[in-house]
Amino acid sequence: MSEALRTFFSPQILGPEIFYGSSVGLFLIGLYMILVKKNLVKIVIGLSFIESGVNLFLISLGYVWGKTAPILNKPELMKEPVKYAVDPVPQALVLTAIVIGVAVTAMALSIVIVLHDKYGTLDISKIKELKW
Amino acid sequence: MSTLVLYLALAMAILMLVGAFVVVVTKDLLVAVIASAVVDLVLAILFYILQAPDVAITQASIGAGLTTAIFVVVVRKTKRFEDD
Amino acid sequence: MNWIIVLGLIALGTVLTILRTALGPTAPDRVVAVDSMTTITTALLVLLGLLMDRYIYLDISLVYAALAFIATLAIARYLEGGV
Amino acid sequence: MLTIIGWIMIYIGATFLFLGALGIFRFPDVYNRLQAGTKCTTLGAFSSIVGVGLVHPAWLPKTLLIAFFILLTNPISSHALGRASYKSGVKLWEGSVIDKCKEFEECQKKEEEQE
Repeated sequence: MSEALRTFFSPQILGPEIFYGSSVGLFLIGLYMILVKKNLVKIVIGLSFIESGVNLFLISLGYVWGKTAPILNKPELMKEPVKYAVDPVPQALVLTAIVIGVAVTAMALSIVIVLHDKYGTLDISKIKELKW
Repeated sequence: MSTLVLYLALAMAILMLVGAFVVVVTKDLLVAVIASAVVDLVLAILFYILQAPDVAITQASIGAGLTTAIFVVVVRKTKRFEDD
Repeated sequence: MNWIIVLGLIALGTVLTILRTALGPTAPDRVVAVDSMTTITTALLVLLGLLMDRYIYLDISLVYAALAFIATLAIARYLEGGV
Repeated sequence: MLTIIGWIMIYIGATFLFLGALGIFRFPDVYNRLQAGTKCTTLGAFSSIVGVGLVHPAWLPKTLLIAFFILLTNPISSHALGRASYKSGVKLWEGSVIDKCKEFEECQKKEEEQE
């Protein structure tokens, strides 16, 4: 029993699955909020949860066990950067994706404010007209 | 040493899912905004543990500061409670 | 052994503040819990920088300590009546 | 020697952070929780961050800067929160004995009536 527990909690097994599992869980919670909830603000919060889940998944794909950040201010890092640093490409990708995500969220929230001024409600099942 | 950091990451991932569950359950939109700020905060710690400090800086300043302020302005301009 | 005790105490504190965030009766309770969780997180990031032995990681907690109270101020202004 | 002092400060800071979180979980009222959550966590964060600077003496200026920012921003947010929760009508716990803000408002109202 303790042998199985030690195998389960060893770093080779425990390493990436934490981050994969939590990112998939965050993605599924955001998808549930978009599909089921009727309030518009909660739908926008679910959209930002989906963005966060995808960002966490991309970062955890670039992580290598036991290596450090790709900022070259140490002598052994300057000499052999491939041996000691993680993959820097997903980090640059996600850095752009976070900023674009904030812009998308602000755009969606401005549309929510306009809809509330027009209809007087935030319930999405009461907004039925096609033209406004 | 690094195994300890992974146990910390496991605890933080569970706490992040608890915060997301609070967002799903509650009926008060202000409480939902506060709990989504908690989710962004814990996500910055996870980026830090994954050795991505620049992404963690961006997530901390934008996710915990700017996004929450925008949502609070929207809740101010519309309604606070979610009606059935 | 040092690291197990210190990180264990701080992680337990984070768990308690998130429980108060989930359980708290009114909205100001939850905001107080989130505000003190921000401070605990700043200390945790500095300690993790010492554990990983990178000087450059202290910048994250600098940004955290300088910027993370904007959300608390916005929510406090909302509860007071204006934005 | 400096390393030992730094580790002692880190232990004090971690203990105070845990006690502040315990106070937030156990106290009965918003205002009591505000006391615990501001004072204990400010002391704990200050002590542990300066302790890290004493363990690595080359890191000391940046850690002092972080501690200065925490000392600057933490009382501001707690003051705004206390004022907002009093103005939004959160009741005091029934065991609390004094309410200075109510006395001040009544005194101000009496002075206006006299004029």
